[in-house]
Amino acid sequence: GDDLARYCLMLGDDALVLSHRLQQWCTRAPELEDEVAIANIGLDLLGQARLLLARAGKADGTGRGEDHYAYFRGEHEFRNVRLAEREQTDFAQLVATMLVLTTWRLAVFQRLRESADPVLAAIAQKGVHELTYHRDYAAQWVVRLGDGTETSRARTVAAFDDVWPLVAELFETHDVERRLRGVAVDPVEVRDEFDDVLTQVLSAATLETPQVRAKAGVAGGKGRDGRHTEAMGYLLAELQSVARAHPEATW
Amino acid sequence: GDDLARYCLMLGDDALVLSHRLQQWCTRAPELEDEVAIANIGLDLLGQARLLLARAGKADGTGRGEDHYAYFRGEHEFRNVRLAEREQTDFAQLVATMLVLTTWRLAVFQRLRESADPVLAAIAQKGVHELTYHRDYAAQWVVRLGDGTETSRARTVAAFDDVWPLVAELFETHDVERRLRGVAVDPVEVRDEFDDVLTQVLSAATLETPQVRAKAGVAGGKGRDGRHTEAMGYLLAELQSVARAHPEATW
Amino acid sequence: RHFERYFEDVIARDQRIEPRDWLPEAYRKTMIRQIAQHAHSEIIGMQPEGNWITRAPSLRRKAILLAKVQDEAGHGLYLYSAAETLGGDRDDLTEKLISGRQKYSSIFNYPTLSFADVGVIGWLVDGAAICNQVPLCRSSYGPYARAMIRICKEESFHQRQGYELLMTMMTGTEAQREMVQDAVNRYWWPSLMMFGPPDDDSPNTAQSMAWKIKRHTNDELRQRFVDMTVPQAEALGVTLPDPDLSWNADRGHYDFGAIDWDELKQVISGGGPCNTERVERRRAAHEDGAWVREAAAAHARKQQQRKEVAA
Amino acid sequence: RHFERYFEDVIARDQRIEPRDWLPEAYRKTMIRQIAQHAHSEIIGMQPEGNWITRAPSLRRKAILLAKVQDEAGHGLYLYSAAETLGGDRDDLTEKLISGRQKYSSIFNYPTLSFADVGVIGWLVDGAAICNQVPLCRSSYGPYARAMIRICKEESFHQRQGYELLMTMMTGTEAQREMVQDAVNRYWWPSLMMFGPPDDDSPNTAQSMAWKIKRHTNDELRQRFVDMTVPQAEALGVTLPDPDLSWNADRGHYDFGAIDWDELKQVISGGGPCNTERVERRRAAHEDGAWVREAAAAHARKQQQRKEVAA
Repeated sequence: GDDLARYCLMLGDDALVLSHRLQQWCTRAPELEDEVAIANIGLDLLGQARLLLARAGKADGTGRGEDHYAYFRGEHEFRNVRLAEREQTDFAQLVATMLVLTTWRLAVFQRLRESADPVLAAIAQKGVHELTYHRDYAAQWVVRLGDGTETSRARTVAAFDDVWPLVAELFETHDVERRLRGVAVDPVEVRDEFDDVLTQVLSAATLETPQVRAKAGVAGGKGRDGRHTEAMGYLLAELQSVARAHPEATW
Repeated sequence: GDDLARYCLMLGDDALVLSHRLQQWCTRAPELEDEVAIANIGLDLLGQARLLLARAGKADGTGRGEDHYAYFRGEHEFRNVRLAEREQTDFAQLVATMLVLTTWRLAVFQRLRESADPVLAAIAQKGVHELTYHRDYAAQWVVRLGDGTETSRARTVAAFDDVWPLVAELFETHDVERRLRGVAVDPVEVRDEFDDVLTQVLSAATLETPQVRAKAGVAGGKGRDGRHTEAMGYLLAELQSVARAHPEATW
Repeated sequence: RHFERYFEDVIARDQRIEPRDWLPEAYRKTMIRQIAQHAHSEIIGMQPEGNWITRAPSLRRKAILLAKVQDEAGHGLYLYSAAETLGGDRDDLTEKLISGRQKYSSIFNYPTLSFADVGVIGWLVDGAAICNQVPLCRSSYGPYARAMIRICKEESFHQRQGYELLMTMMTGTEAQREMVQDAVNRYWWPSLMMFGPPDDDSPNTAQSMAWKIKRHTNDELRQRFVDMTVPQAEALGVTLPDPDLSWNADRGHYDFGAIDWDELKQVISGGGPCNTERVERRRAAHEDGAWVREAAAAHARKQQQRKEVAA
Repeated sequence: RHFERYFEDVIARDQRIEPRDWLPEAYRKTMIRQIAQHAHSEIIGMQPEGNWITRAPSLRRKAILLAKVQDEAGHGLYLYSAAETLGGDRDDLTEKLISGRQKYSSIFNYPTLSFADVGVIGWLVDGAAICNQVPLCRSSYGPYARAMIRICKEESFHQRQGYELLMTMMTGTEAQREMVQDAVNRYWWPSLMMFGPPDDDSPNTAQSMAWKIKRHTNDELRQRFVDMTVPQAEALGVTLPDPDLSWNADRGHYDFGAIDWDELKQVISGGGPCNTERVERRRAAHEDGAWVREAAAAHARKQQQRKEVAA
């Protein structure tokens, strides 16, 4: 049904858009090992996105392929949370964003393995292994940076202050999730687990949980409703530029 | 004819693309007065581009409007010199690029007032006044920055070193210019004038003419042949994103 | 005493206070703050629209938009100059903006999410601004009043351009019409909030009206805006997102639904969708430009010294 | 003497020198430089292709490209490790790269101007690299030879993927076919230059062949590449931009036109279209990452101290 398709787009767009941000780090990482790791994580997320977007095309009955959703939707049709689309201006922001998003996504996927939709359950099953690695990679860096030098600590504190206003959005139950009981995971349920992991990692990093207010949505909507930040339009302009310039082409 | 159209695209694309780079400075200038000045110069150049692209659509017999050329050409069809498309990473690079390009363009436009093509002559007539102001604005800043603080001097030296490898390209006569004798201006003719102005400004700025080698083209082609730098694709992705997403729309 | 009587007299006779005139300290402070916040709003207001300059989908619209944003920078300049006539210092005021000690219009803390927003900002946001500002052309402080006359003239022009863009888009593709409707949905309520809190929750209104800095209450101006805008929306073919909106023949005005003042408070106090980004951009431009301003000052000093040596 | 004889013996019998073995200083230096330049080429080579990851026009192609660029980072890592077995230091080698004291393959100083370049780099550039590298799998230095075996295997895979992309594009739209032809026009001659200067102008070849670091001359490898590639171009339906290209039945090889060695010299000596940008990007990544590497080192020290205190 349409709700299932919409739910697949939510989870798929999160992965597609975060993967895009990781792709932008290519040839810019602090060490070659991180070059490899970031590309690897970007690739895993891209793989998750492809499966989920393809599933959306089945679920909504149109049979449209993954590329339709990635390249020919407008900004307001993308359903990712706003945190996924943020530009990461330094490595601390990158790992802070990754820690938050992968911890959240891992907790959701763990539950999603029990989804009544067998395709979603299988995607989640595969994703859990990947996300465990992603989360650990991010967590290790957060600890190193937080408990590293004065500079790295200051940057990491700033990064979490910057990321935090978009955290509340991750745990707001969307109507689609409410209606898909048994198929979708209600993100409210994973908040405690998320808080536990974050507290543990931040404490190992000798950091505190940021005390900053949540960022409001627009006209009652946030990322899940297609209401994004101003960064999103530029991201899509880049992502879609070649595909849109050659709408008749096959690749 | 096609040569005239091509020539209009050369001059038009230079203006369109440099204007885009100036537009990207909007809300980022060091002072409000510069905010106004940079927008003003961007607007003048945009105006020149519009006239020239419209003229191209008449000259090639297709009757296509300015927007066709701006929004629906591929990168290899743009004819601007590569210097116009460079990203300006600081204010010193901005004013160095502007000084070089506007000094060159002003010298070309002064001669173009005598063009056998009355439309080009009229565009040049109007443009000369604008470009005189643009050049003076850039020159004043180059002098202030070169003869300012140690930091500003170092940045200005670096900026000219960065810009200079793309200067030789400005004075290479293109086949189209060769064939359009009496209509087009052969840029070789303005090299001395350019050198005089630059020497004068750089000397007032207590700077030397950079000694760096010219940047090669690709497979014998440069900007005028549609062979650009890697920055160009991103610039066009942004410039064309909305128009390409709505090819049927009118604005 | 004499000066004070003169000041009160000028105010009473609806004439203008000029920079050379004596004025009460409280008036001066209020006036500087009001003008500065207005200037800040022009400068911050460049960002949401400036966001679309490089992507404007026709060269004509690009030129219109770039010119408009340039005008806003110009308005900021006049207004900072007006504040300077009262002893305000531009650097100090900029510092207050980027440290969050002075505000700007909250409307600019909303993002622009499609090119239709450019039109809607012209139509609704500039429209509301004009309602607020026309009375300021009769402000008791001369330089401010004169700046406002020029600004209002330019803003009317911008408003017509915005409306014209929307008209064009509404006769375009289905996707374009949806973009316009979506932009209206997002900007309608924030536009109504531009008139400030309701009169019964607006503590400064009385003093401002006494000094003739302000001439109408927030609710009066808001009503005027609604009455003006509803027919324009009908002509455009868009639906204003308020089911309670309806003509009230008794009052001779449109009734409209309850405004979510909590949202306004959240946005004003920093939790809006773009507050951080707006101030951050302005701070970055200011800080990234520091070496340029220092270079200009250093060069001016050198020139001065050379002149003195030569003399 | 004894060690030297052993070394010469190993070389003569086509066996492999291992890190524990004695080796002449000149061999060590040559080998470190060769391996490092190869590593640098892998790392710099990420840039032209990496340029299209975010814009790849299908998700499948995006995944293939991202995986390929990741493989190149991996190749860089193995190769720097191989250099380390000879006493090379990664930081020192990176420093030599970004200061311009060590080179990388000149082919990466050309820009990628359309998505077809991704395919053409796979087909021609990886193809030429494989011709150069297959013999290196029998290099006399063990760790390098083993790294090359793995790298060649992956590069063959990349080459096939590149060719497959071009095949798909050639059966697509007219614009796609033009993109492919244009990319071939730009990359054909630089690919031929990848084999280095002609044999009569290649001073190091003799020593490298004696040490079995190198097994074929530049011109031999170049000819092999041309012979292999011409039929592939025909199958693809593209024209190689060389009017002199033709089958020579006497030689049993394709003849081809004169290479513009001046262009190669210009590019090698820094005047190529992207030399500055490539090194600058690598430098920026290295310098921007300094605080991160320092943080990791500081954290490791703290952990070590904590362990010692606990012990």
